[in-house]
Amino acid sequence: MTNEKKTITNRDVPAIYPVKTKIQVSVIFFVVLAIYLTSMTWTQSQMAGGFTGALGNMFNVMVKFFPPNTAVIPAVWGPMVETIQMAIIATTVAAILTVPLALLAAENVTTNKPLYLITRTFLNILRTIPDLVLAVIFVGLFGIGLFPGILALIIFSLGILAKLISETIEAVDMNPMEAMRASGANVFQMIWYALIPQVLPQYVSLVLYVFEINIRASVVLGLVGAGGIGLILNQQLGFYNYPNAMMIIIIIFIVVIAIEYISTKIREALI
Amino acid sequence: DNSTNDSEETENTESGSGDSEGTVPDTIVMGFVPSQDSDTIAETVEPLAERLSEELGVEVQGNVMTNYNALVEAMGSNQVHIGFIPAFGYVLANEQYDVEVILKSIRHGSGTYKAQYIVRADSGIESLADLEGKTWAYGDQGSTSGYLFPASQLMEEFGYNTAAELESDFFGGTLQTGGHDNSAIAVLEGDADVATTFDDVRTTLEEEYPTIMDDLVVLDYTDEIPNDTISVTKELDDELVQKIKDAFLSFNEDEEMIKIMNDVYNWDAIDEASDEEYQVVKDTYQKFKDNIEL
Amino acid sequence: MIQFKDVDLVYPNGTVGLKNVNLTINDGEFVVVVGLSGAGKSTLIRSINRLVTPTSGELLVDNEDILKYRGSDLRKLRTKTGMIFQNYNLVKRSSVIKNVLAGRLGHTGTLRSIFNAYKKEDVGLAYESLKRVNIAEKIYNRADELSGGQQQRVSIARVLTQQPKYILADEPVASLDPPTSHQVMTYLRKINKEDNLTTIVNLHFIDMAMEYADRIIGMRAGEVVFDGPVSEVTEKTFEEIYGRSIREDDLRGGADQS
Amino acid sequence: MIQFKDVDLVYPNGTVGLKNVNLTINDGEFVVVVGLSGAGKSTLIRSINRLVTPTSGELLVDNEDILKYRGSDLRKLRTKTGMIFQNYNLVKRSSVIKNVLAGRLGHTGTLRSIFNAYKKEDVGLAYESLKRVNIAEKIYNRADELSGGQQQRVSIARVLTQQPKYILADEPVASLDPPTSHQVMTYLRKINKEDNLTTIVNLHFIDMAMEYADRIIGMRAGEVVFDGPVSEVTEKTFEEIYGRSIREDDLRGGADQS
Amino acid sequence: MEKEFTLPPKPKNSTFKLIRNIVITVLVIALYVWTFTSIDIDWGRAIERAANNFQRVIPQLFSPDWSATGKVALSMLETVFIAFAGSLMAAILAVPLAFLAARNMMGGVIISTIGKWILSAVRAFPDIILAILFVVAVGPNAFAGVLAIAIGSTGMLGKMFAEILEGIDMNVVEAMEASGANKIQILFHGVLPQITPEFLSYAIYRFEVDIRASSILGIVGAGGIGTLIIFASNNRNWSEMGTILLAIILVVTVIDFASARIRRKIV
Ligand SMILES: Nc1ncnc2c1ncn2[C@@H]1O[C@H](COP(=O)(O)OP(=O)(O)OP(=O)(O)O)[C@@H](O)[C@H]1O
Ligand SMILES: Nc1ncnc2c1ncn2[C@@H]1O[C@H](COP(=O)(O)OP(=O)(O)OP(=O)(O)O)[C@@H](O)[C@H]1O
Ligand SMILES: [Mg+2]
Ligand SMILES: [Mg+2]
Repeated sequence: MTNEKKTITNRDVPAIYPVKTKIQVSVIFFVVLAIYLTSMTWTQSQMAGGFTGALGNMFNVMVKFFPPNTAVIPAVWGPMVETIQMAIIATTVAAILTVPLALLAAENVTTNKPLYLITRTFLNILRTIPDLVLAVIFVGLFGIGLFPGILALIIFSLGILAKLISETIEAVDMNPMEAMRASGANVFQMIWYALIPQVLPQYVSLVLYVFEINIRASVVLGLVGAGGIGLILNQQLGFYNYPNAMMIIIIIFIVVIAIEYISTKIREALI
Repeated sequence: DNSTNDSEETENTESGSGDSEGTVPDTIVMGFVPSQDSDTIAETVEPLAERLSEELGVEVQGNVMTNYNALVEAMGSNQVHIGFIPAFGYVLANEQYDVEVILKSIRHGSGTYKAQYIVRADSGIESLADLEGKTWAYGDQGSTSGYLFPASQLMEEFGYNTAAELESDFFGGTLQTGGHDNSAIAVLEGDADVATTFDDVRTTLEEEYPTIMDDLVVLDYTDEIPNDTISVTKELDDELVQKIKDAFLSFNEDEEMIKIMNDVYNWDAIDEASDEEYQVVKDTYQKFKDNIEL
Repeated sequence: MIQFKDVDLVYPNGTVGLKNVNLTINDGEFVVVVGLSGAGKSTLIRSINRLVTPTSGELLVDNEDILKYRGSDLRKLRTKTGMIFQNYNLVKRSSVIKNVLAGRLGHTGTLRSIFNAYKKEDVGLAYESLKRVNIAEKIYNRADELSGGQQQRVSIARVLTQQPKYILADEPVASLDPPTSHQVMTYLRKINKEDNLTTIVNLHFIDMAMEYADRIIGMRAGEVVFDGPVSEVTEKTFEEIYGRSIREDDLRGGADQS
Repeated sequence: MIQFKDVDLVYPNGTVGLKNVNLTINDGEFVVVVGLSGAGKSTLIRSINRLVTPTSGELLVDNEDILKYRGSDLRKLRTKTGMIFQNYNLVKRSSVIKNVLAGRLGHTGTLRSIFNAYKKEDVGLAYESLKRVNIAEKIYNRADELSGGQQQRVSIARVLTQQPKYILADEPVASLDPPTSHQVMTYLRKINKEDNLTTIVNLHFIDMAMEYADRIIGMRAGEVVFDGPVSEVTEKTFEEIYGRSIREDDLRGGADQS
Repeated sequence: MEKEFTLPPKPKNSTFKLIRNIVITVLVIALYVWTFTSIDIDWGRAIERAANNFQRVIPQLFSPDWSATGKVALSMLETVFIAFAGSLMAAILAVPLAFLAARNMMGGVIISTIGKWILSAVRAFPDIILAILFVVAVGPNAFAGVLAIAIGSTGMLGKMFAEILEGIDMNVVEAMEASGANKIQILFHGVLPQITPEFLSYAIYRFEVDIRASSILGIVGAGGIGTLIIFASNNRNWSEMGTILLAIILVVTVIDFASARIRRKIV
């Protein structure tokens, strides 16, 4: 062995990557870099000022938000509760509607190709619509109030949930399903006995994740009259009551953290 | 408490040079926040920026923004030098960062506009006094014509000290709708009895609700509200400010420019303006500033 | 009785799974199928309950050609053939009893099963089956709390609960250590004898096949290359099944280059 | 030379992994450790490269007590002991050559390795190692494109590239079928002989242990219950190691209740 | 099999668990009762309104205003550029944060908890404030939009990256440790190859999301599609909204399709 090692010639030493991979990777890298540079120059071309003083300026604005005004807490409570309720209803409805959609959009459950493709496409289109647009359209349709906000959240979360859950379904261990098929079970029984137990923890944690997204999305909904905490946040900013706005942000933060904590606990209890 | 910080604040901001004459930026940035209190809203300031650039011989760049907090702060940090701001936004910018108004827009031949109270034609409401116990729809509390002016007028007329009292004691209920159009629709649909909006919101809705002009009637108008301003930051060189002013005023003689301004921003003309004209908005703002209900 | 008549199976991608297989398996037999990885053992076994479908030939189960079965016929066929898998294929997050009861799904209406409203007899049967494989005390444990051998016993109980006529076991002990493997094989053998269930088992292990089988079927590249009682198996038979060439070739190549 | 002197290992949760182990393994030996699941085989092997740390006693590798090693000492120790795992532990998405080169990380500077700038000799060595286990043609394949046996050969190549003095193999063939297992064991044995590498292998399989080992160590419940050359192993030894009670009890219990 | 049988009694859950489960159930039920009884929605009216407004809104929405196509296309392009630069920046920023927040990387539950908190804090920051801050920093332009999107996405990406990290095969890490590699080498050769495809795939996914993160761009005057949405909404210009919607659906679908292919290649 030792003798051989000394006689290794260049011919014996292969490259770590084959040439093809090297070329591919370089091409991809440079394409991404090129787009990035284009984007950066393009976006920065409008920039008149440059970066001097950027951080200082930000700091000057930031300090205006402090100290947060704790006196507004009682007044924030109402809209926050409203926001949470909106999110609860929207998440619940979306969570229910997701089940059939996600099953139809999972390649390993829906063996009927056209049906699968149609559901997939439908969900993809659903997902592309920005929450703001949804809110505007629903306010147009249903008038102002919580209802259009809730609807916007439902559609918005349905798009995300159904996609993520159908992916979870596609990743489950298909063996138990095969075992049930081998013992003569029909499709519903297979789903109920082999699929649901496997997907449940993921499902719950995704639903809670979407719940959290919905809480934050309601800040946007407030902009267009769809109710919730966003309305008063914008109003306080509008009146230049930055310390009040900061308090509202902190409360949103606390609620989000609380939900995250609870969802971690629930997930732990489930798995 | 904000006003006490003002002087420090403005000194801290990076102004490029300590020259007391003010600065002349390489590129003048215009920020434009369209007022919700108008029936069409501009999406671009491109033509205006180009013309101004020709007149001034400096590069001018224009950006439309959708939130006037952002514009106020940008002017505070000298990232934006010329702001097209609604009256209320100007008052904030002036209070926070000593932004100065130089010009105002003239619409329908006037430098001011009014807010209107609209009710359903068949509601039987005939005077402002009849509004007691009714439901009031407004866009949001930061809107000059939608909220501040009418609320102030009603508070004076019926002797309430705070807006909160007005909302809870005078009115039977209030509805925050997010926009003037939504307020009018709320009245039309019967969700509210009166809406306060700019004059005249109904025209924007005519296409969707062809009978709206008859279904909704104007109950009353508020005091005059100053139109949108053209304001500049304090740091800008005085000479340059004068040049900007002249350039804008010269547009009044330019058919083509007036047409652009009218098409895009509904402006008939541009006129000189001074801070005093906005005193009425300042007073109104002061009235609400500290006791605005959350 | 299971009869393969000139059965061929070509997978959609062109791989030949079975080639001209002719076999008759009589009721009550304990047959072990041996062969290299990829020899077609799984394909053979899975043809019997139509988890895969042969592309030509006839496959008779109780004198009916099952290759034409669809829908409810197919489910009926599967109800009468129980299957045991290498990786147990239990629903890991469900309890043992729920897993065992799943064996009765084929005999239970959809609605009933969705509400877990199994018949009393079925639950009793499931419990009996757990007792038979000596794991009744784990009835409420989650499947993933059990060791491999215990899980495989649960999966045997599941099959017993199904009350099939045939048991198909696809490498039931490949994931288990030798003592546990013997234990599982012993249970299979015991059930075969007690209930007279026809049992077909795939195995990798030569010694184990010899120890438990009545009859051995050797496969190679989709073909049956040996079929006979254990007594007829010689050292040479195994070499034929496992293909002498593979092992030696591979090794010689390795030794050459070092 | 590896010496265990009164080594005990108690896991933080109180489980006893090793109990009073005394062993001397001489250079160039091929030792197979056998025992039931949970007997402490992995614990024994992993103590040697300090993936686990015994709680008392002395463990000498080349006459230095490694139990006090930390930081760079530890890395040096690990550089000279190569390890092979049951599940290969390859980076599935990396190419074979990258996986094999990972064996040289301990000999390569951090910066060099970040930029994949391995020394020419190292790459050559990796390639040689792949050739030795006869899998050089798969050099650019992704690890997850290989079969189990091929992956294990790659992991042997990785260890060879490391040029260790000791090879520790923790059930290297448990996931493989018998012919492939033999092939892998043969490679291990070959390397042991050719490079005079001390090799310690954990195995489940009795027959395989007998076929390849110079010396067999039997473990049970953390203790060494047998230690001697293959020739001394009797049927009884194995029963002792595997615990007669377990197999028979379990079965008798099962039979009673049915 | 006909004989009598008795199932053994179900094992009692520990009292703690029992109480916990009861408490959780009661709480959840109470939560729903409270939500549905106290929320202020007049369902009947909403439906009635929808029936009335359907004719007003929907047909216009589905007869897009083609004259706006040029304007919308330009804004869309602008948005794509901004989203690309922003999400790429976010993807890079999120990596160190994710390592901080992943439980199996830095050791120590404390560090990972701190990391998770940082990520939560970033996510709780409303877009509007981010937008204001960046306008102040660099002026009202597309670059402010890039920064706002970058920070806005960092929180979510960091969280997802951390979850991926927590799911990697630690056996590989152990194998490298056993061969004497140091931490940094393990990171580059054992961890990164395992996570790169998922990281990339989430980053691409986030790019799609960012194309929709339009409101923020309106605020900063970046001129992206968000400005158009807000103006179309203020002007109640439903047919222009239809055009915008169509543009977004088209662009996102194309990117979705492309990214699916890229993802399939890299995973
Ligand atoms: N679904 C499939 N599609 C295509 N080819 C398949 C499929 N399933 C199996 N094969 C191929 O058919 C041949 C026989 O496979 P089979 O699984 O029956 O072998 P086996 O003897 O069970 O092997 P093992 O011991 O690995 O389980 C193999 O070459 C295999 O690659
Ligand atoms: N990290 C750990 N923490 C606590 N207990 C452990 C840990 N690792 C192993 N054990 C326990 O130590 C004992 C010995 O385990 P070890 O893994 O050494 O057994 P083994 O002989 O390798 O078994 P197998 O054949 O299953 O690999 C077992 O009881 C095991 O449960
Ligand atoms: Mg098989
Ligand atoms: Mg072990």
